[in-house]
Amino acid sequence: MNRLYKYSLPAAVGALGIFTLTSPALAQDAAKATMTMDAKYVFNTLLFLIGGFLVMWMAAGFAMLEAGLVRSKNVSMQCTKNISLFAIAGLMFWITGYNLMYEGVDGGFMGSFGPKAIPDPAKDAGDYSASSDWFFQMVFCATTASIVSGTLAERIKIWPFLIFTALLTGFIYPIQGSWEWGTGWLDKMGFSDFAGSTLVHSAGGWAALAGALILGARIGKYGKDGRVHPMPGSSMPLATLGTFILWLGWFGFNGASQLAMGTISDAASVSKIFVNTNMAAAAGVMVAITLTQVLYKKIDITMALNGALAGLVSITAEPLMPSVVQAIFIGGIGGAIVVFVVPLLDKLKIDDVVGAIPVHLVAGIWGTMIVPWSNSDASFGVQAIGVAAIGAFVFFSSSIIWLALKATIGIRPTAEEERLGLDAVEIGIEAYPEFSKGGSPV
Amino acid sequence: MNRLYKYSLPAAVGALGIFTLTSPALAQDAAKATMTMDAKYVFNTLLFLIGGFLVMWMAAGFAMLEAGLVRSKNVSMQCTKNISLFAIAGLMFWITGYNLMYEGVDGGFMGSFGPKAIPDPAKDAGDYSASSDWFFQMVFCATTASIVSGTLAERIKIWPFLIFTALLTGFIYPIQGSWEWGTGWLDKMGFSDFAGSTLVHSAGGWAALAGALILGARIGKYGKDGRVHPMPGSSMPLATLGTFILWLGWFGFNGASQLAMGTISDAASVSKIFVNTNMAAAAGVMVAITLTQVLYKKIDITMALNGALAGLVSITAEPLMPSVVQAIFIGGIGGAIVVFVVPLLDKLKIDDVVGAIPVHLVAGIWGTMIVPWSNSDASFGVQAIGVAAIGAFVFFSSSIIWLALKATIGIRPTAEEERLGLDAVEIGIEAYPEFSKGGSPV
Amino acid sequence: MNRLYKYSLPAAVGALGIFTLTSPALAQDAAKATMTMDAKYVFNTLLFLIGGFLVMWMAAGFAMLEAGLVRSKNVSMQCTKNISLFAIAGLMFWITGYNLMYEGVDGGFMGSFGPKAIPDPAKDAGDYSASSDWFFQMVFCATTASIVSGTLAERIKIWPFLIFTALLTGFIYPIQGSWEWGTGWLDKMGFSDFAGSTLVHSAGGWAALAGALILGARIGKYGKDGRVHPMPGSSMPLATLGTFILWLGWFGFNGASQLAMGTISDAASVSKIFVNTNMAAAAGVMVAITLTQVLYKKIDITMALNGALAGLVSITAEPLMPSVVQAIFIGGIGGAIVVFVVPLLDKLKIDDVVGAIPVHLVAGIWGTMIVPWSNSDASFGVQAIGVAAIGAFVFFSSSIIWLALKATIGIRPTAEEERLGLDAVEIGIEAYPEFSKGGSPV
Amino acid sequence: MKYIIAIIKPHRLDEVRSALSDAGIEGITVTEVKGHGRQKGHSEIYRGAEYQVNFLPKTKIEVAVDSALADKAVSAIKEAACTDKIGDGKIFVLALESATRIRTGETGKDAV
Amino acid sequence: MKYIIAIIKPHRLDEVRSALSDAGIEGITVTEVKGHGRQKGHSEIYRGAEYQVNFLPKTKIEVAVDSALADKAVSAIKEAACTDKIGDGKIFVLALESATRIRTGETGKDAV
Amino acid sequence: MKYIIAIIKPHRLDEVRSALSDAGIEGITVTEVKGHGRQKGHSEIYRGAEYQVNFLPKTKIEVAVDSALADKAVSAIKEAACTDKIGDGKIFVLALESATRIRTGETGKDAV
Ligand SMILES: Nc1ncnc2c1ncn2[C@@H]1O[C@H](COP(=O)(O)OP(=O)(O)O)[C@@H](O)[C@H]1O
Ligand SMILES: Nc1ncnc2c1ncn2[C@@H]1O[C@H](COP(=O)(O)OP(=O)(O)O)[C@@H](O)[C@H]1O
Ligand SMILES: Nc1ncnc2c1ncn2[C@@H]1O[C@H](COP(=O)(O)OP(=O)(O)O)[C@@H](O)[C@H]1O
Repeated sequence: MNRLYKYSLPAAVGALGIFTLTSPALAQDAAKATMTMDAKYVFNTLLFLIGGFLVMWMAAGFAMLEAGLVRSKNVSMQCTKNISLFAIAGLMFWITGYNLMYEGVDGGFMGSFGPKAIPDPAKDAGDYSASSDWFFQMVFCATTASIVSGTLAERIKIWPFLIFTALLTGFIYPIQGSWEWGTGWLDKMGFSDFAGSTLVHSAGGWAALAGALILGARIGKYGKDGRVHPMPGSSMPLATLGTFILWLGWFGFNGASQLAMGTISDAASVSKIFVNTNMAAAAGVMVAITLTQVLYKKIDITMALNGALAGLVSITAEPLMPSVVQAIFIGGIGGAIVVFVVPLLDKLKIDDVVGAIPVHLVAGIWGTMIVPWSNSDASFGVQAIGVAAIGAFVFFSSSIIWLALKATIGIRPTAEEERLGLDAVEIGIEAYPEFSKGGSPV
Repeated sequence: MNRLYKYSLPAAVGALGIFTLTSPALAQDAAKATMTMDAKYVFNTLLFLIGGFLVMWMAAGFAMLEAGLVRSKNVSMQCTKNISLFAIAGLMFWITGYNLMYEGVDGGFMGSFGPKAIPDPAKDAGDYSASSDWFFQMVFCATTASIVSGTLAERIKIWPFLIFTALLTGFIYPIQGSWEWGTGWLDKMGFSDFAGSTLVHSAGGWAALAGALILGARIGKYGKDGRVHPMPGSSMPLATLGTFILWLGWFGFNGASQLAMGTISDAASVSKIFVNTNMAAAAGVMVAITLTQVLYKKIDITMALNGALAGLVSITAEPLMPSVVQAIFIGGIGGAIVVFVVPLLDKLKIDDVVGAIPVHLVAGIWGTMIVPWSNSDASFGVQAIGVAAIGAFVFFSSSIIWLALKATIGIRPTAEEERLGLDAVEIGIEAYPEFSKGGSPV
Repeated sequence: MNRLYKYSLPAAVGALGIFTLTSPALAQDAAKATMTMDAKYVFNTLLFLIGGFLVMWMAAGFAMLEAGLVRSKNVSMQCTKNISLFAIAGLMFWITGYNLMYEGVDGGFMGSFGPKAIPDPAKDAGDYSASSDWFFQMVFCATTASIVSGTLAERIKIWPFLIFTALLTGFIYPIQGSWEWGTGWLDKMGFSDFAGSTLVHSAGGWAALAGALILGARIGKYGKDGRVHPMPGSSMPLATLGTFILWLGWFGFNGASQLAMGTISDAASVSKIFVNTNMAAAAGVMVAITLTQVLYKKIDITMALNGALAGLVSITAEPLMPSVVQAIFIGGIGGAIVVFVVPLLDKLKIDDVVGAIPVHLVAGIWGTMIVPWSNSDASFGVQAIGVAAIGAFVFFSSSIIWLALKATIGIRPTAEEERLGLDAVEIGIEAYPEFSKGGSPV
Repeated sequence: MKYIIAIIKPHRLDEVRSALSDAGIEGITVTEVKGHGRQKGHSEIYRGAEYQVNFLPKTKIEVAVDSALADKAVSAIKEAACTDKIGDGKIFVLALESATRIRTGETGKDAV
Repeated sequence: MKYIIAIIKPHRLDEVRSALSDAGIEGITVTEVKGHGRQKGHSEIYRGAEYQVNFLPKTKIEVAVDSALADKAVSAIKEAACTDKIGDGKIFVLALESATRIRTGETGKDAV
Repeated sequence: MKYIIAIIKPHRLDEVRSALSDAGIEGITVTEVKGHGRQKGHSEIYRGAEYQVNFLPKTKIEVAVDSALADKAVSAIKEAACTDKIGDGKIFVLALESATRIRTGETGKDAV
């Protein structure tokens, strides 16, 4: 489904009818005109704005989740990265992103260059406000960047990370996004990704994976004997808060991806999406806590949190069509993915600090591939092509950028700096500076 | 007031009129048709969705409030319980809850069994989306479960707690809820509980009280000499954050309980509810800080936070009819309840870790009983019957479940485990694991 | 622009037309009638409610930001101040504030005395619900009070602070607010402050500055040798969370200050405001991190957070008219202001704990003065008059209150108490009490 | 004079403090520590990987006393800290050469 | 050699460190501790129940010095830490048998 | 008996604990401390003002051992803690007069 919403003609004609009723026959037509165009415009715009601020809030969710899952000595860094990347995404998605993604793609591989024109409100006509649409699409772009930040935590220098973010949000994300939501070649082919399991979550996951491979694991994470040395995060309540924020924001993420709310069926669709989104998350939690209880005799709270998110990512490719039972199943598998992929990555010595790869990349693929189960317009073959094409493009282009950064300004602090913690090295202040400060004059 | 909103007939007829205006006479009728049915549908649905996500967010509020008010060694546990209970509530309220509460109650004592049908959006007609209604009602159910979690903190094993949660959200809550909001016998009798002082808050409080009595106090809370040993919580800023989240969510809780927003008077009602809700919370804070200053020569921040919540619970039974002065009075008494009932429970050796019993149970009763002051349709007698009936049912059924759990799988960890903290015993990781971890390889 | 929204006459006439279409000529008129009055009413009211709860949420943002930027020993105090001031603002803005600000100002210097009448919903007619308007205006008033709290942290006694808050929210804020938004003399003169760079942010900043000067710096902040002794805050993640909350809330702050959403152009305006608001914040972050990197060779996270807020304050005076490039520039200068004014204040030995003076006062002035750049209705001269008049009034009246409080009940704890921390002295419990508690029986 | 260092279980601190107080000893300094001994910690799971929590939370108390009071102090601590379970801790006694009260400059016996 | 342990008020740490530095002593180890002495804590209220905060935050410093420097170190600490108010703390001196610098293996005087 | 106090870099704790364990020493108490020595901290920027972080995070370990084991313990710690970089820390040995196991009341050699 592309993401440039167009009203269907009949509705528009009907709506028009309301102002021209001159004969009984036309009056019949008018009966279809169940809402004025203005009201529709406002409802659609409002959906973008509400959805937009909910997804914007997810930036805070990622910040808290990551702050909770890194060690104290890197928490200020993680917070700085998260607020900066949201700023960069906003700027870059305006400078090049939006138009690359949505302007004149027309079955092709990218749109046009140049900043998005934000219209004068007096001329911002159509079915919704173009500004509201920009805002809504922008926060999706920012989400992609947030995903990368968590995987690479605790061992990447800030400026190379921010440069990567600028390229990801200004170019990589919008180009692959144009293929589907910009009505590019994948959309023409029939690929289906309702709210971005692949376009947002897997894309972010691929960029993160490329970075993790090139950057390497944190010092000491994998012992010479092959043993994994867990490095527990600093604060489980912050990680929990972050997860709840993300869960909340996801109602905007999936719900507002309906892109319209000005008809009964659109409003009902948004509502059904809320239900399915919640069910998938709930199932993700339940599977994760049950599996960790069975496997490890204890519930792993970080898996429960990741389970919720994986459930959410899984349902994102198609939150509208599944029945509740399907949504529960789709989300539940997401929870299982987390429980099995997290240790698998450790076996492969891929160090993913917050579990973004299982949650966003793997569950994103799962969610995309299962779309045909509930949506008969989608086919497994085309879904696989989309997953592969976007995966290859994002992984490849990200790798080039990471390698270029590594070869030039360098992406990794020295071992001594990493041991000391990035807060002390690159950020003016540690996250909880009181103990280490020592020489307090008072 | 029951909670199955029905549009009044005249409005519907009027609305219909708009499309059939063929004579001046009918045109006059049409003047009443101030909004199209579609717009009304969308507005009502939107109210459920916005209210729903705000109340969903309250789950995070409870999580943070409780994380802040338990000791560090039980914080991961408390976070795990809160995210799991929200997941369980979502599943159970779909499997049995909704239909038990709303399907075919008809003056009786419960509805029907079986999962709630989530309609195809194309057929989700009526005055609002059935899916949005389910979502909105579900988050209320989850709130009830959240209340229990805080009281029993620091000394209950997780799985019995989660099993209780499943039974509470799948059966106990919906059955008593059906009596009033499902148009059951209490509704027929004239009981009035606008947004759930009794149905949600007291119900949760009764379930918590039953648990607290059966579970017993935390080790060391009450000395042999009868002295109370306070066990200060781990983080006042998290508790404050939780309270602000709940305050915010309450605008959805009370405001969207108007159940409609598609007319001037409904929108104005929602607005008045916002005002009264805020006023009651504000008064709760002011009374709590003033009283603790006078009684103890210091402001007790935990009482200030509880005071806000007690103010909110108090106004929940009737947030629409009171004048501002009445709302301030109702909320202010809520604040006073907290200040006096918290130490009273300690005298009775009932160990309520976060103050859920004064806030939700006692202030919930107060709020329900004061409804007739501002709402002349309500009578003290009927209110008392409702409070007593629901109290008896929830307390009794909860007690049976707690006793059954105690007799079978056991509900309490060993004294040694309780001393060590539940995070170490049942959850993979402590909340702030860095200090205790020790053997960090880096 | 005044803040008592009135529909323009033509639209109203047109809207009326829809129900009286009897001739083709009238039908033409009716074509203008693009939305029913009821729908407009609901949309406008909804904008106030959504904007209102988002701005309410900013109270939590200030609480977390300040909790993160004060030292542990004053965190409970800061939380208590923030929840109490929000309660007081709600009460005072009803008792005297609203009417002083909006009732019968008519070109003058203040409105009338007496509590705001909250109408019966059945009579709450007009273009929006009066209750929703009160709620929306109230949360702005509370924001002003929040600003003061941060600057004076760690060295002010709680009750004098709360008394000041009551006078600020009940009198000072509404009186100066009436000059512009209540259609007072400044509005007549052509002063322009869309969402309150001056009326809310600078006003709060002036009150804070007066307090900071009269209260003096924290003990030990400025050494005898003129050296500045930084006192790092307790928790960077909480400060980050607070900033994200504020950023989110600002969409309500600026967006809903459009005051209407019931037409295409209003909805489009709200959308454009979202875009500009986000751009200004993003630019504030980028400038702050770049400048601190260049100046200090490290990114100062607290400057990044303050930079976001300064960007937001800067765009608040005129978030609608600027182009995106202008918004970026306006916000970016805000970020620069923070980086330069924070150390400047230290040179002047003005101790502003959280940076509220640079963020709210200085960036507020900047934002107000730059309005004419994008809004040709505004003139630099009149903007300067507004800034000066409000500055003088708020600074002067605040100073008198602070001095009176100092002379009577005293505003500052003893040096010994300040060293021990205000949590131990005035609040029942420290923020993180576990370590200091010591004699835990368990 | 003697410098007594005792490692105890955190939840016995209150009892130990009162026992010392009953024995006429008011001065005491307390530190949160981690200990490893016969009681060896436990294994935890974090994100699918097991790891050893080698150290358990303990409380260290330090008391400087006049030699005459040392035995009394040791037995007071011993009795108050004992729960008869593994991990109860240990008491170490070192010789203390001199003690000074900062406020008054008093030294020796008067200072402890 | 001597092993000096001092309990001081937290806000005097900076002064004590400079005073030691002026006395030629750079090596110092600092711990956050809680203390109970003549200054006895205060009572707090939590949710309507009063309780005793028996311990106040103090800072412990440890300095190993050559015996020749011990007196100088003690008086440097005493002067820098003194505020003439109750709770100023104490300085304890123990005999130190041996010291080793881990990096170089140096021992004795050279190691402290 | 000896009372060994060592200040080490935090990330060497695990190695030191195993080395001691290999040397037959199980009892050990660990504290998070801050240290200042030749390695002097660094300057930080907070809100435009520079300040000195005078202290670096270190870990203090305390081990009471029978005199016969003291040298072995010291060299085990030395080897395991050494990274050859500044700030590696020091090992101090004090005489221990007596030791008591709280649980059993055992004293002396048996108690350490
Ligand atoms: N030799 C020692 N040196 C220093 N601390 C010790 C020593 N032995 C034990 N401890 C401390 O005492 C605590 C309790 O010791 P443990 O051997 O577990 O119990 P128990 O004494 O009951 O057998 C340990 O956790 C450690 O902190
Ligand atoms: N005998 C002691 N043994 C260990 N620590 C002590 C002893 N006496 C005092 N202290 C420590 O010194 C601190 C200050 O002692 P206190 O008696 O309050 O003050 P002052 O020495 O000024 O009378 C105490 O809080 C405690 O930490
Ligand atoms: N004389 C001393 N007394 C107490 N602690 C010391 C002493 N000298 C060093 N330390 C501790 O050892 C740590 C490392 O010492 P430092 O001089 O920085 O390294 P190195 O021994 O490698 O030269 C210090 O941070 C401090 O905690």
